Amino acid sequence: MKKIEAIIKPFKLEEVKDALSEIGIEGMTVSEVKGFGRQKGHTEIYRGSEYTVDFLPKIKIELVVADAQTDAAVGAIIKSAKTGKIGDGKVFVSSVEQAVRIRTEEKGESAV
Amino acid sequence: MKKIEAIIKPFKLEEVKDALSEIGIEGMTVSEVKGFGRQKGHTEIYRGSEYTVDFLPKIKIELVVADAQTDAAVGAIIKSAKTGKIGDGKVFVSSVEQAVRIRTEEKGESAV
Amino acid sequence: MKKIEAIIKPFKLEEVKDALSEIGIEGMTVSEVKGFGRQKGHTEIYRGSEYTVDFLPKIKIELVVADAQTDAAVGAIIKSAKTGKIGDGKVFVSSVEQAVRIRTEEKGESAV
Amino acid sequence: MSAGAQTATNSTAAATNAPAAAPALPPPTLDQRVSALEAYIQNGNPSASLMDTNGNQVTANTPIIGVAGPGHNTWMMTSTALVLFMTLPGLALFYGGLVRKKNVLSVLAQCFLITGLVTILWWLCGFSMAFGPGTGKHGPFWGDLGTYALFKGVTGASGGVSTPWVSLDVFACFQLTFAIITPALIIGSIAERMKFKAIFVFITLWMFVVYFPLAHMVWSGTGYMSGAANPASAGIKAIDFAGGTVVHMSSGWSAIVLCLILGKRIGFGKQNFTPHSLVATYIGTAMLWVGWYGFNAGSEVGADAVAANAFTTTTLATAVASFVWPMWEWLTKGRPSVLGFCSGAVAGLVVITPACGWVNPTGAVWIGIAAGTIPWFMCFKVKGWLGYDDALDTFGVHAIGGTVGAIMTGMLCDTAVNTLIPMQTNGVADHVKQVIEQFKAVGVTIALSVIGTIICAYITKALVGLRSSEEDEIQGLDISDHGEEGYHG
Amino acid sequence: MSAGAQTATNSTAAATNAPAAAPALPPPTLDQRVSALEAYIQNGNPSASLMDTNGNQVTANTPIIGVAGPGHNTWMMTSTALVLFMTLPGLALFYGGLVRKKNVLSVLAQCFLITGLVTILWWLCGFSMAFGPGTGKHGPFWGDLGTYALFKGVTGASGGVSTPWVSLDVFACFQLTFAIITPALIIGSIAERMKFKAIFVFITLWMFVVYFPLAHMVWSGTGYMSGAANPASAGIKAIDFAGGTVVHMSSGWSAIVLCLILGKRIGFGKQNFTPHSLVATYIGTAMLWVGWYGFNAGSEVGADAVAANAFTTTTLATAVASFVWPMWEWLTKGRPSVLGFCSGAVAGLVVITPACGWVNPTGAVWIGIAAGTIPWFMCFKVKGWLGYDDALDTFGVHAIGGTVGAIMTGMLCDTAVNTLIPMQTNGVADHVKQVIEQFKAVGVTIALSVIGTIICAYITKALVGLRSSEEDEIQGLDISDHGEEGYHG
Amino acid sequence: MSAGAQTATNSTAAATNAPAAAPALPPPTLDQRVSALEAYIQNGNPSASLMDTNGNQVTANTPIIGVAGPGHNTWMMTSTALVLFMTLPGLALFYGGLVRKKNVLSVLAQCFLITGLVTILWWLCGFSMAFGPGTGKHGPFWGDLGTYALFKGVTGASGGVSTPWVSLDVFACFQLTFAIITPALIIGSIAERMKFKAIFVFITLWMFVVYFPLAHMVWSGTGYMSGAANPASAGIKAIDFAGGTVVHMSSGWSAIVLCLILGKRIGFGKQNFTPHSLVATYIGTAMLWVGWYGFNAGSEVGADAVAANAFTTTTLATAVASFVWPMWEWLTKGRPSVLGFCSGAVAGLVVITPACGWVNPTGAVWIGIAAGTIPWFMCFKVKGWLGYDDALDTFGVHAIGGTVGAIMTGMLCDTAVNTLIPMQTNGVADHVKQVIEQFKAVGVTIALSVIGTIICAYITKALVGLRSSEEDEIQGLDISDHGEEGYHG
Ligand SMILES: Nc1ncnc2c1ncn2[C@@H]1O[C@H](COP(=O)(O)OP(=O)(O)O)[C@@H](O)[C@H]1O
Ligand SMILES: Nc1ncnc2c1ncn2[C@@H]1O[C@H](COP(=O)(O)OP(=O)(O)O)[C@@H](O)[C@H]1O
Ligand SMILES: Nc1ncnc2c1ncn2[C@@H]1O[C@H](COP(=O)(O)OP(=O)(O)O)[C@@H](O)[C@H]1O
Repeated sequence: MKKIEAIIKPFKLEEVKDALSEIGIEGMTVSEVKGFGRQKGHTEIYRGSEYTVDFLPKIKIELVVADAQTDAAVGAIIKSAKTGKIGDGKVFVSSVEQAVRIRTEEKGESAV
Repeated sequence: MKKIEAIIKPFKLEEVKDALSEIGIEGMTVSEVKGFGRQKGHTEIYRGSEYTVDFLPKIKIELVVADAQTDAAVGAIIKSAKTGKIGDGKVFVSSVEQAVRIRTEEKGESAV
Repeated sequence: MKKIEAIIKPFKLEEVKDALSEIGIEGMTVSEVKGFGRQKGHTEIYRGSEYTVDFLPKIKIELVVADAQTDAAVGAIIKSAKTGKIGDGKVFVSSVEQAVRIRTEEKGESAV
Repeated sequence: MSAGAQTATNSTAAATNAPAAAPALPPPTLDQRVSALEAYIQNGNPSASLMDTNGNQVTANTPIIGVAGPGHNTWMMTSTALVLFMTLPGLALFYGGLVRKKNVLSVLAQCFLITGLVTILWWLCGFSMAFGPGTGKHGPFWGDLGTYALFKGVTGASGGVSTPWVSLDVFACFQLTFAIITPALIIGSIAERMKFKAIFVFITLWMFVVYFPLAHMVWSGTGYMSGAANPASAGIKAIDFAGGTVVHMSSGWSAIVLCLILGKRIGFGKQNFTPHSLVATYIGTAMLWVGWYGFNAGSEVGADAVAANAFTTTTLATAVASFVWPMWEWLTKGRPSVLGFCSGAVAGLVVITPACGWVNPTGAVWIGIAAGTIPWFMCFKVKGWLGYDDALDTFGVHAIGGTVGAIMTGMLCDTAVNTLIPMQTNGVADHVKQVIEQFKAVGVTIALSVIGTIICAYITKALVGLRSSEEDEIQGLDISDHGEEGYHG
Repeated sequence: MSAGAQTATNSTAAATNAPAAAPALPPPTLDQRVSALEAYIQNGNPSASLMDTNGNQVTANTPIIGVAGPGHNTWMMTSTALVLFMTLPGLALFYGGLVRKKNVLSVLAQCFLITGLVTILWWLCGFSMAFGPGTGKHGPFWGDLGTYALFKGVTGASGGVSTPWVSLDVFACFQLTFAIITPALIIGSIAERMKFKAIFVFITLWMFVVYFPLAHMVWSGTGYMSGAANPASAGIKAIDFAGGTVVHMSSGWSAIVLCLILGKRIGFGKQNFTPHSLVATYIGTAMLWVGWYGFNAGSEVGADAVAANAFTTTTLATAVASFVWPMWEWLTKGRPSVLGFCSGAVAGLVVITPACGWVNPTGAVWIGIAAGTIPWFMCFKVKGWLGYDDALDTFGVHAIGGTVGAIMTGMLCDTAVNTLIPMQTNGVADHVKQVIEQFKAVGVTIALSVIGTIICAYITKALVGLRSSEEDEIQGLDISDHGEEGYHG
Repeated sequence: MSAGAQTATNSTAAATNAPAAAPALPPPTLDQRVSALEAYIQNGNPSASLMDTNGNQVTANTPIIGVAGPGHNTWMMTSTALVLFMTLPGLALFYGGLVRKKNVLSVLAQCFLITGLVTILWWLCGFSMAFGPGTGKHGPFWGDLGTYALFKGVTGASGGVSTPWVSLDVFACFQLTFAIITPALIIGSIAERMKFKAIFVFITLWMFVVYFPLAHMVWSGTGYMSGAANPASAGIKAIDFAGGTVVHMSSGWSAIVLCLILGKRIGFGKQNFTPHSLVATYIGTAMLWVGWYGFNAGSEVGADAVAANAFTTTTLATAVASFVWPMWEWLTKGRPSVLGFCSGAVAGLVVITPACGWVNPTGAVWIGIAAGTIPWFMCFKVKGWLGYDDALDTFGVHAIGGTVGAIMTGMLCDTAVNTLIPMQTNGVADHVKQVIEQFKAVGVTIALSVIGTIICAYITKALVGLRSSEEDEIQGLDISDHGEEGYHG
């Protein structure tokens, strides 16, 4: 199994979710994160104190998929999350050794 | 060392923490996430606009443990997090190459 | 490529970010987490009900780097995040198989 | 005069009879007209100088009789707005901040539901039941349906002899805001687990079984416990300026009973039930305090020296209690908490409520000290020993606070402040007599609240059930009862 | 008297002429002095008893003529503060809670901008344009620049014959708060996408093109649609107690037009536009309700029986509507929502606004039922069918609610409540006549608002553009327009 | 009259002597009784017509002498509630929103502590020290302990000749709310780093060393700088309508001194100190504005034409300043910010405070422009140059704003608005004289505040220390000082 982590722009979440659903992925976990990268931030001024905000809001999607689904999933994410502008984010893939569904204690690919 | 990531129902956190403490695990990191899966969400209506909320609140627990502790930890999580109802969540195990305790710069299993 | 995950004290974020920038790391993803460990928490009392809060606020930094940069990055983090007091946190390193930049679909080390 | 003295029982009679009789009477003299104007300044009876020694009117009304006076009417409109402000958003925020995030909207919805529901009942028949004259045997306990049902005769004209300078409709609205906040206080005990439908049914029943009769007994001119407004024939000559019994004891004692019938929240004692926003609770507390000036000083139904006294004692008792409660925390737990400041202030407001127009500033300081101490002890110690789950401490603060206030009113009342004290307390013996009356009123109020709540709760249970399902309770009532979340993004 | 009756058109004249004429006149008698004091209680004209049957003053002024009376002045200062409270923070929170987190500050900034901007315009010439006498052909439609520009002659002295007991400067501030909230209401429709600079320009133009003329037409003593204040020569003898046409219809109909010109928000119908804080919306709603007492009962410009009636009908209609709206939700969607309670209350407040000083309590209950039903139907059904993006439902609630209110005022007005009803409605035929006048006023108001808004919107577009860039809209207006975020950490 | 004129120094004397003397005197005539009633409308002295030309009373009191008048009393109760609302929750939210999340409760707790603590001091002896007559050499600087200690003689009866229509206890509560907000303002400078215990000790000392004497000097009938209330013998004939010196300068100058003694927050200039909730700050600002009507217009102690003027100038100056400040931001930084709107409004309120009952509307507009400019310049430019860490800008806004206001009051005061101006400013020369008096008062106020604060701060440091430990400061004061968190879940 593989774990796919995608950092995307927040307003793209719905589209990515739909794209993944379409290729039969029915589970994922999402969290709000802040991203630092090439995309430049903005300046905020509070009564004369200027702060540069260079951690920008991003969404992280994590999903564990069967090896065979990995490429399709990565492809779906890239396609649906892309705007072509700086800051679109990244997809990382790594290996997962075991997965268990808590409810049933099923293990392995049938758990995801 | 292994990294265990568990996605659980929020109100189970205390129980899982206690179960892990009991088997001698003394460190973990927790975050609030939203999960999408088989557990069905609910509908919210705001002045006639209906939204289906299918990202449900979950808690993600991350802990890095020595190889030998992995099975015990996974077992403890499963046991304490289970309600038997859909949406109980998952446990994923992957491999970690290195761990460092920042304070002491200890490395490896003694760092976790 | 390696994925570095660092759990640090929240007020150290700026320093760690600067330290990483200095050695040429230009991307990272940050999230707010709660940590449980040796650092002892505090007690909160609300109208006679006492709660022990032992999940303390921490910041998790995730960054994927080329293999060659790993040691430098870990070193920079440790150096900048250290206060020497309990609760300074951990750094974990694991292996990443693939990385894609969504915007350009670049793959591998050039994507990070 | 106390809140009781304002009952407008013979107001419409006064307003309609006088003009009918007028043609036969000579016009008022200039002296009488000036006396009526002076009565406006004094919040007195403008008709007094028109009467002979037998109380028969000997000249026609002056032009301002039956007319609400601008200063007093302004105070009562302002006070009414302030008391509404106590519930919406004051109490809603105070309570809403104390629950967990997943239940914040449920508390808000419950407060708003009660506002609408009670207004409709009040208009339909509630005002008439509480403040209608009530004749015959049931007169001391219950008004009548005919006098003011559907706000018949409730107009902008002055409310009559006992509230000569305030529009009757404004008085009806003022009292409505009391009828709203009282059941809303109950919510504190049963928060986070009672289903919305059950609250709807329970509160509807409870208004008829507990509130309307109690308001009549304590504040109506024919009431059984109305020592100030019905001095001649009240069975119990107790005094309650702004609602220690009617509002706080009734809600508080009902709340604990309902809370016990309902049972504890899932996870009580095990999970973390930390308030989700003490900032909201703080805002709510401050709004309660500010609004309570309308509640207490408004209960004089006029902007006179007694209202001024009520305003002052409210300020002193609340400030002192808000200081004392966190000092106890500091002493016993090492830290004064924001929730302690807020709880102390609310406790101070509760305990001074029955007393505010009867005690002097020094009395108010004593009341503040008691209010910062006794309810604190209930919440920090007794609650733990007994183990009930009074979610937001309606019992510890309102039931106990209201009871303490009712009794201390008898101990500390001062005829220099207000001449209407039934026992004309000029020495210890008189005070003892007054305290005995207060104890009687406390007993009746507790009995009515406890029994009434048991009846209403079991009827509700039979009709629609009381508790949310376990699943709903865990998910949070916001989503399950209202299909919404409090905060997003 | 209605808000209309308070126009202070001849106030300075009255205040300055009388003393000039005084030397020649004999001093007032004691009887006249007492009559003037009685007029204070009654909110009547203190000079009445100084006049002969031809209306010529025959004795000198009593010492209190031209002096504001403390009770009435207090009510108007309180009311003014309450109406300001409606905008800041009431409406700002109500609207701010309904937008997404990334736009909350933009709504707050827009409300504050309007407060400052409109105050400056009002001081410069707005008050004079709206409430200056206005002579000649344009008199019914427009005041004048000379009378009160730069608040010339706007002092603490009483505002004249029609508002004898209130300081003219307080009256000017009271009316200012209406001029502030009206454009602020428009923001609801165009939230989350119109750029700050464009709002600045648009509102400035709109005040001159729509608001100042409309306020003059409806409330001035020479106004074209001012049935109560200008009974003799108004072209349309409509009544509008507190601003159904001037405030709610004008803002609501302008809002929908601007919203259509502007287009939908990016992602409308696809993305989740859930309100970011219903808690904020709830607080805002409660503040609107409390503040609205100043708006409605304050529109009597005095604390008399009509003010008391307005206070009472406002309470009843709002509470009923806040109850009815969520009941419809419960029936059709299975759950009553907090947003439903809030929306119902605001709808009730809107619909009772034109009616509050003309209808009796029973009329208010009917209005509450209508207010909880018709705007609900607009928001839940019609909006979906038509598909426009009225972000926060200014159209459904204010335009439709204001229109319903204007017409129901004609249907339900009651001469026992207020004697100034032009058609002296004593039967169905009179009511039909009054309703026809109301329909005419509705027509004029819609026409002026729609055409005025089209003109102002296209001028603004030509000058600075209307919409934020796509990038700014996605990032959120807080950062792009104001360089700040609402919440941090 | 200014706030000063209301000092109730001989009130109890007046209230008790008259009845004693009464038996010997003939009853008042009808004319005198009518005159007393007319005095009520005019907020004048009702005893005036009872006196012969030597000021000896020749007839007995009319029934309303010594009785508070309903309209004025209502305004003062309303105003008192409004000023309390400024602190709780207004200022608490305004400041609380500006700090980091981890310190929000500490600010809230500090405001509540001060409310309770100052109330107790005020009741004990503070009111007597500030408003007791004060005889002998120290009379101009300090009242006395005997007159009103423990609120002796502070009842609902009218406060005496200079405040004839307001209950003395209401006046005492009104002034109490000023005594509360003043030290609470100081918190802004030292937020996020001063320990709770130290604030407790410091504020207690500071009230005695700075506040009570200053209030006496400026507002008492025997005060050294009380140009309006003590026109005959004041050493400095300055005017300060509602507290430019007593409230804003004293708190602001004390704040900067304490801030310098305390040192900067850890991480100042390096870490991000972004306000954690501008929404809270916005709500707080709006509440401050609304409550400030009680502060400014209430300082007339009556609802007369001067109160109306104060109400109007407060509206204009605040609105203008709220507009001007963000325009400077727009010009220099490219974007107008919500914090800019809020800061401008507060600055406007501060600068108009001493002036509101002395200047006309045009003067208010000038003051608004100055208020939106000078404090803006302090916060955006000067603060950066000097590098002090005035966390929430108490110095820039209150110290500088109060000073600007004190001086502009002398420049712009208008005898048509208020006849009590010491220099009867009818031309440039008179204004120069008045400005000189104002400068003297500014000097005395700064000297007292600076020296007093240094003394109090070092005593506090010696007793309990001033700063939180480094660890506590990093963790946040909410947990370390109060054992709570502001938000949860
Ligand atoms: N090396 C990295 N490790 C982890 N996350 C990264 C890394 N580089 C970028 N990110 C994440 O991806 C986001 C987008 O990256 P950025 O460089 O701004 O734009 P782009 O992906 O278009 O090159 C960042 O905000 C950050 O969250
Ligand atoms: N493939 C997956 N990858 C990552 N997280 C998943 C995956 N599938 C499910 N999850 C997480 O587990 C949670 C529970 O899954 P769900 O399918 O609802 O129930 P169950 O675990 O009982 O089958 C989801 O809400 C989501 O957070
Ligand atoms: N085994 C672990 N797996 C994951 N996170 C851990 C683990 N142990 C500690 N942590 C994280 O590191 C933080 C610091 O650990 P702690 O034991 O308190 O101090 P120290 O790192 O100084 O020994 C914890 O709060 C937790 O977030």
